[in-house]
Amino acid sequence: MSNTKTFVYINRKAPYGTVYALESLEVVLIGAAFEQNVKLVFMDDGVFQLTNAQDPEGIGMKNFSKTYAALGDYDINQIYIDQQSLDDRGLTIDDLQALVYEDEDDDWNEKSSIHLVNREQLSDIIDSADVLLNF
Amino acid sequence: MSNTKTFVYINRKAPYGTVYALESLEVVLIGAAFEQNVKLVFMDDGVFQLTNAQDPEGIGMKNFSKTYAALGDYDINQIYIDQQSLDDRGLTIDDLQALVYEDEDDDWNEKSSIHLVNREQLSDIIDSADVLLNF
Amino acid sequence: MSTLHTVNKSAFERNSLESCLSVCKADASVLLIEDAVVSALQGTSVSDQIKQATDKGIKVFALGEDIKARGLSEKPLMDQITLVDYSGFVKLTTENDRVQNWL
Amino acid sequence: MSTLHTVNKSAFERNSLESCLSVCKADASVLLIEDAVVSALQGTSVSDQIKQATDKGIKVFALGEDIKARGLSEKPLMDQITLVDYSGFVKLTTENDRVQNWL
Amino acid sequence: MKFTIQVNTGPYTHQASDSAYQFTRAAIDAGHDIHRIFFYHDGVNNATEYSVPPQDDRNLQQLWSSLAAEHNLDMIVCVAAAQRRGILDEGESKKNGKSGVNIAPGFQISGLGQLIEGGVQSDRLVVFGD
Amino acid sequence: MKFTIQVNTGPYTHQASDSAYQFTRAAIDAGHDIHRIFFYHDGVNNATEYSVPPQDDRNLQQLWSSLAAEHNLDMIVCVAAAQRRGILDEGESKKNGKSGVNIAPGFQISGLGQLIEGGVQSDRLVVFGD
Repeated sequence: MSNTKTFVYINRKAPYGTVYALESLEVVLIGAAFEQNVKLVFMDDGVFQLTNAQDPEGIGMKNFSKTYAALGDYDINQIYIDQQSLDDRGLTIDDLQALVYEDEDDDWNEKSSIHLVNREQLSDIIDSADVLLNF
Repeated sequence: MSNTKTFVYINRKAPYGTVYALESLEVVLIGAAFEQNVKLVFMDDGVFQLTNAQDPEGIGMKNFSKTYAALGDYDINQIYIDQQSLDDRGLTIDDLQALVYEDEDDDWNEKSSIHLVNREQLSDIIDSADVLLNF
Repeated sequence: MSTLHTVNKSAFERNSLESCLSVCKADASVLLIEDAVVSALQGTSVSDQIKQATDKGIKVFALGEDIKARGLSEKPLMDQITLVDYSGFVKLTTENDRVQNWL
Repeated sequence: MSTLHTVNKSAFERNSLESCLSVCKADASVLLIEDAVVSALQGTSVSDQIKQATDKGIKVFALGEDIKARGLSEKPLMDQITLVDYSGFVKLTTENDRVQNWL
Repeated sequence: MKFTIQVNTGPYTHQASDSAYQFTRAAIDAGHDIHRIFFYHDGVNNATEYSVPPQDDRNLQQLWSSLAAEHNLDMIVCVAAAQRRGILDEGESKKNGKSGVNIAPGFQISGLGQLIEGGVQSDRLVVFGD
Repeated sequence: MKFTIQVNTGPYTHQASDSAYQFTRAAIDAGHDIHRIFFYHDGVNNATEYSVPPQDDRNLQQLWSSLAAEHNLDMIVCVAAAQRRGILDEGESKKNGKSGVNIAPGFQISGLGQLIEGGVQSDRLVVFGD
């Protein structure tokens, strides 16, 4: 385990307006092969990355939002969403995708990967990181 | 005069952090040859473009701020600075370069090109434009 | 002699909508495009800013294609905001006398 | 186990300094670089935000080279802010345990 | 009406280049005249013929080049911005001793004066950028 | 200490590329080890050998290439980002039927895994971007 580090991805931008959401997801998926301890944070406009019913056909782009649902299969199940960012934007957790994983330690029961957090908890998550990636 | 239009340049970014200030100035200087009616607005972080004593040697860039002093020679003498942007940033007009021109209609007396304006005056300037360029 | 203002950045992230509204005349139109469309949702921390503008007579629009892309087409938008598509965007640029793009 | 936060955008233009300070622990350090250095001036609309942070124990630094570039080296900076150069920047990254870059 | 469109960002990173493309198409569909499309700042990167986006993604350079061919559009890449960012036509490549040429069909390198001229000649200037 | 540096913006438009360069030099001067410099997003545009900035301006591509040569730096350009943005090495150029090669000396195209590996192997990851 000496080479296992905690990677924290901080996602702060809305999708489609910039490529960061998409290129962050590409890093997360590639990174999964390295079997590190991975946490994903969505805060500020980053919470829009997880909205239901994205449909960018009218702006000529492809919809990559379905890929988030696959994160659980890659053992990425520590997903933290900043409650205040939702509140400021008139969103609730029901506006976002329900991301789940199957818990191998609990008879493969399906569990939610999503944790709603406040800013104090976010600062704990940041301080738990060995490596912080920002998008 | 049928082909004379009013060009208003709105400068809203600090210099050096992005190239927009420099590339805006390049447009203004090239544009001078077209003998249009030109107005320059500095608002938001754009007011930092005109600070005295810029010295970007330590960040490896060249100092282009001296070029603003040449605007008067290109008959560009309608320069509007947003007072509220200065106030918000702890700046006064004395922190900025004194930009002047020689008034050919008044025995070539040297006059200030700079006008401090409020937001209401800014909206008049925007509405006086045929063409708005944003940097 | 009215002006169309476009804003393309989220008002939660940048000051461009605020700066735009501070210099809008009562006959101006404001069009939210790209990431700025997120500012059109009801009940956000920037709703009051937009309401104050529309109370003054300023018309505020949002680009439907960008709303839809971001998965917000079923969320209620502010009553004060009118949806347009790209052809409506083009029409707004012709119905006003000039375009001010807040980048 | 402290964190160094870097902020590179003007707090007058973006929300990144505000977001940063909202998740800073009392032992954190914040370094203002690039356009963010303009937030270090005295008597601005963001000075209170920075003062509240330093009152909590957070240390705030600004990169001298970027201050100088923008013509602000003779303007008074907030007393709470310490100037560093690039070698000081490197030192801050080693004295803290990790770096969080607010982009 | 006569439009000049200014594009300030490269493809993919910011949506501005996509927005400019969609707007231009809609303006053409509405019967308007596109006097010029001017690529400035990172916008010059729309003109690189070397880009190879994923198969299932849009190819902005090709979209621009096709639109230009179809509607005989005047697409100008600012020479100073192009030099800084590595967009070369035959002449610039030879002049600077570079090994290749990467400007795509339909794009032409010219000066900033073309932007001002676009503003003078057009009824509307619409700018897309970061 | 061992550093990995990530660069997210192209040269000239944003200062981030300059800042990353200055930081890297300062870290080397302080005796630290640069494990890798990883160019992602528009950062891949730092690697274009075709850029010709004005004589009195800095040439960021050359600064990076020289620094790499002098200190034997591992400078990696993300392959997916490079493909989208038109940065080609010999292999990519041939594979995609392009007419030239524009990657500058000292830069190498490789995968995103190199960024993660940098994070795993280094004591610090420092990111410069927009």
